[in-house]
Amino acid sequence: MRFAVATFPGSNCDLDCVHAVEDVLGAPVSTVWHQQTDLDEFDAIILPGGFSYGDYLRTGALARFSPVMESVVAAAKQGKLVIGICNGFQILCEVGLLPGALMANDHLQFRCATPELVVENADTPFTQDYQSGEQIQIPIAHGEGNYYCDEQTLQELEENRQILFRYNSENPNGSTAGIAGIINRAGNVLGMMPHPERAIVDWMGSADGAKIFTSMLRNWEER
Amino acid sequence: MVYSLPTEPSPEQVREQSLYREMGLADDEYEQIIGHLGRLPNWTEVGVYSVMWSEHCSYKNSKPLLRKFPTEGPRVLQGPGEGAGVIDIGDGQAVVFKIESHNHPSAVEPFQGAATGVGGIIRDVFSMGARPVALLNSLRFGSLDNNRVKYLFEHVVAGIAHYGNCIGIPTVGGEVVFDQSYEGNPLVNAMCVGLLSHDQLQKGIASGVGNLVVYVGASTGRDGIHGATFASVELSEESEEKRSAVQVGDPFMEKLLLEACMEMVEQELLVGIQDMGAAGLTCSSAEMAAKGTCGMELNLDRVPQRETNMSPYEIMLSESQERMLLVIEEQNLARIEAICKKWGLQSAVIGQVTKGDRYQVYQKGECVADIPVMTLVDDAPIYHREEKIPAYYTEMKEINDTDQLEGHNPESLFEQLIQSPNLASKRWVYQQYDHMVGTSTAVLPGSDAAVVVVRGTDKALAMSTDGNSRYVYLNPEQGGRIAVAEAARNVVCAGAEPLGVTDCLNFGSPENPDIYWQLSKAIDGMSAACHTLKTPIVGGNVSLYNESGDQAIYPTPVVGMVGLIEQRAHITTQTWKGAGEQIYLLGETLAELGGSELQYVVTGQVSGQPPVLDLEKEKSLQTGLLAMIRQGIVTAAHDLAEGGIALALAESCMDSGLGAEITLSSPHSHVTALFSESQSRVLVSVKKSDMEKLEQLAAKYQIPCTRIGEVIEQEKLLIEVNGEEVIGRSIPDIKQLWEGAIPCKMKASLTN
Amino acid sequence: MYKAIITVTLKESVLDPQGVAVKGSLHSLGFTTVQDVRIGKQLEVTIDTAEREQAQQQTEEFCQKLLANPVIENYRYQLEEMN
Amino acid sequence: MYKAIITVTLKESVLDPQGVAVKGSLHSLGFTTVQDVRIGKQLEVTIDTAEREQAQQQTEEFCQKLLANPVIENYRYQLEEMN
Ligand SMILES: Nc1ncnc2c1ncn2[C@@H]1O[C@H](COP(=O)(O)OP(=O)(O)O)[C@@H](O)[C@H]1O
Ligand SMILES: [Mg+2]
Repeated sequence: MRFAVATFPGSNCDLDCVHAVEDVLGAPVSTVWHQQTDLDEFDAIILPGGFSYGDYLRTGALARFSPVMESVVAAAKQGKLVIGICNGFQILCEVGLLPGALMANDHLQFRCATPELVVENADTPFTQDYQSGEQIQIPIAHGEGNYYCDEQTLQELEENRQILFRYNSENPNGSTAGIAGIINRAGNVLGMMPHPERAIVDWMGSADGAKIFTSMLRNWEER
Repeated sequence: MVYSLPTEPSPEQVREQSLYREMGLADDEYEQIIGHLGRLPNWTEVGVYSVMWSEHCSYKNSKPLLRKFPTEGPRVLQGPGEGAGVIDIGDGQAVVFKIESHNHPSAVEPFQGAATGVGGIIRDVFSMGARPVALLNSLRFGSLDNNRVKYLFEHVVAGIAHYGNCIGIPTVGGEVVFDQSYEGNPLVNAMCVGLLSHDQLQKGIASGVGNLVVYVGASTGRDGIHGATFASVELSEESEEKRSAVQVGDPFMEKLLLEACMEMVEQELLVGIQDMGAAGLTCSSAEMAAKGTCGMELNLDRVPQRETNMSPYEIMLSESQERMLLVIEEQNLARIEAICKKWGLQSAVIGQVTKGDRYQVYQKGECVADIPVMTLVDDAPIYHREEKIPAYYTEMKEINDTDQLEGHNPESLFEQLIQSPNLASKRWVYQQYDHMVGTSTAVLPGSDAAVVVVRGTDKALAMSTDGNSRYVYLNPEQGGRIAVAEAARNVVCAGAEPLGVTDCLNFGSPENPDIYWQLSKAIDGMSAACHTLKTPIVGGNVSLYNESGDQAIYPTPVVGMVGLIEQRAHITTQTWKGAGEQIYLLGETLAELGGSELQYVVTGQVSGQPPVLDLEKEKSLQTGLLAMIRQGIVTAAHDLAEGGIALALAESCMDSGLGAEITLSSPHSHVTALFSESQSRVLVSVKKSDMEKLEQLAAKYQIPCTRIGEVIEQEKLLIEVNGEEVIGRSIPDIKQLWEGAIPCKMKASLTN
Repeated sequence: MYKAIITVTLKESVLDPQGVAVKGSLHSLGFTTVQDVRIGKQLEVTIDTAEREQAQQQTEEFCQKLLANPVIENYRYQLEEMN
Repeated sequence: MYKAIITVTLKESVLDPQGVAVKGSLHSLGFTTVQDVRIGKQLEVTIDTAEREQAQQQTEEFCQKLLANPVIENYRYQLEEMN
């Protein structure tokens, strides 16, 4: 399984994601410059965290027009696995692969911490190595992770079990329904504010993020 | 003859009306310039000299004192003088680090002032060819009961967070202190740590006649003109007028600049590289030429400009951020341009290296400055200021009023201390910093020192910033020693061998003999400690004139220490690991409450003498502790600092989910036993089975070593002194007070 | 040459935490008559065209495409001729 | 009741990195006629007072005290009577 990690100007978790794929899966992974348009050789695409285009105007708003995004949209349509982490999640919402929007944290501060999450749905390509209801710890680091969508969208997300992760006790950003990560209707595009690549070995404080990567690999192998 | 713009004061007017004074030049300095040039300088030239001879660039007031610092050691690859110091960590790798102040800009525009301070120090590190891996800071504010202070604190922290988070370098540690003396003059010091392989070490040097001078990065605007001199004057109503001295930072641009420069370094395309920081284009180009003892010619028409009709003076002195100056061989130009293009950066060839010693600047075909380059750097004036023992020092020394601290209920003192903003949890601060980006942070903020692993090796770096200015005020020499010793101790507690120091000397006006004495003595103390602990000073920064009204800040040397952890298995934190583990105190508790946090909290003052630091004892403590850690027997180690043993014990409990049961026996009072701030002390915990080993090692290194209790399952802190129970509190309760103190203060109103 | 002055605001239905915070600060500074604060962005975009029509059309287009996110924001603008 | 519509912008000589980035994006989206973009904040503050005088005085005061930092920003405002 070949992974691509897109690098936008201002991405800063791209190498962290590369290292996570290498360290957890030992799978081939390369960074892809935002101007590259050919993603055919890859089976999965990671949109990493950071501040693409400085987060100017709105988070993700400028990056979504990068040439690589057309190919990401196409890859998603083909059913390839796409995961957007933090800034990547924001880009996926802006480009319309995921519903809703990410707004400034309700307390208006940047927040770096390791909250507890609940895995709400373990029947997806990204979570199949977890148990539904499992409590896990994955760090967050964002100023704009306050997920917003209207009532109807929320209802759809709930009904279709598209909410994969919720903040467990304390909501660190004011996110609607405590949402930390959602998946698209088709089940192959995940956006999440927490950073699984920051929780892959014990010395990091938690290794709970590794199963996202192992789930993706197992899902691909079983296809 | 050099050209003068008709819109600017003529050379004669500059002289007749003493206009050079507005730029911070003294009369005799101006006369020296005339001597160097053999004619009257024009407006631009006066500007160039004024920034090059400012304290910030020339250290004219501090140089004679700075020479006292030990700067050499077997591992030092680059000492003071370049963008940052460089120390070998083995395997062909080196650590690069530097601290710098941004006090004055932060006082008037806290968010951008602090943000651009971070941006500047990052450029200093990557201009050495190193990849920045961590940021730290050291902050000082007035009392949080003041609304203006709250505003400054909130915005400084947000500004630091903004820059570091956006560029993607983790902010892993630092310190914040609140004290009345900083009310009108907050301190914002930022430190950056980077890694490089030896063969990638770059220097800020121009050489090779005909080589090109290339400008990369953001356009030049009229912002920040005279920032370097601004940094060296007292804050007054007048600085309100120098408003444009504050710039807006663009961390996004700096990220692009960083990545582009890293590519240039990897491809070995550079002869020299230097950040355009304080004094902008002037300082970077003149210093590079002076270092290479060559001339330089600059054409200002080619400098990318954000505003129209900028004068040579404005272009030369602008401190617009996120700019780099390169010297390259012409054959590499195309590759440099390609890299810039990839990263969306503009670049421009703005000049070349010339034979001889002239620093010549052209605009629109006219020569607008023509200066012998060495006079800008080597001939900067140096002042040996007068020093005098201040009256307050002699008075304070005699006062011994720590008796007033006795007789209070120890538990209520403990409760007060734990909520003092100086000792309370700084989570409110560091949770705003991305301290994990880069996935290398092994010890997060909240322990004695932060630890960042070195990917691809089993090594890690420990780092800390420290400085207690009350101690320095009461006794600059002791205070200077303590600053270095504490920083080193913090790093040792994390399992590291201290490697070296970068320091930031934040003081008042050196023209005041009392203050010059403080500076001189503090440097003596720091030097002695660096000498004994074998931690050379490889870089630093001086920030003088930190005064408001006629009130100077406490003398505040800040020490940034970096240490090397040989194996990740040695990484140690302050948190208890398991019930039943035995708690030891290494070191000795004396009756030392002068300048303590307890004294300040109870009396609102500091007086007397600070703790005494015996360097030999400190050295054996650190060597012994490191040996214990390397033998794998230490499960937790925590430095004793402000608040004494009581606070240290509480901190080790906080995140452990465990408690501690402690029995102290002391020849002193309860209050002294609990809150004395005696130096050279560390708490450690070991498994029962390792007690003997620990005691043997302590004996071997001649460290006083007392078993004082054990870690318990119950989340309680129970302390008995001489058979009397003095503290008995539940950890969740005290944790709530400890973590709530700063957020609670910050809820109330803010105003700029 | 035209200047488009564009205001992007959060939709009424979306909570504006920044507005709430500023209101809180104003109250504690003693401005208790302040009833409500809403915070938006203002963009001044200079467009090099002689035709109002074209300026208008472009402004409309880039507001929709880029400057506002319709999930949470509204926009309005005004065109000024410059000389 | 009055509404103060306040615009806070960066001073002319101060870099507006956000504006620069947005301009870049507009260009790459094909809006090459865009010459300049500057981005500021717009605040709508509702003030419960019947007197224009008072509304004006308060607005002036809290702009200076809280909403803008004169070191790098300018502000301007407009008052509208509400019913
Ligand atoms: N400004 C800051 N930035 C980042 N971390 C901070 C800051 N201030 C304090 N911290 C973190 O909080 C912890 C406690 O700080 P402090 O009380 O100064 O410790 P110590 O007395 O051991 O030096 C440290 O880990 C420190 O890195
Ligand atoms: Mg300490």
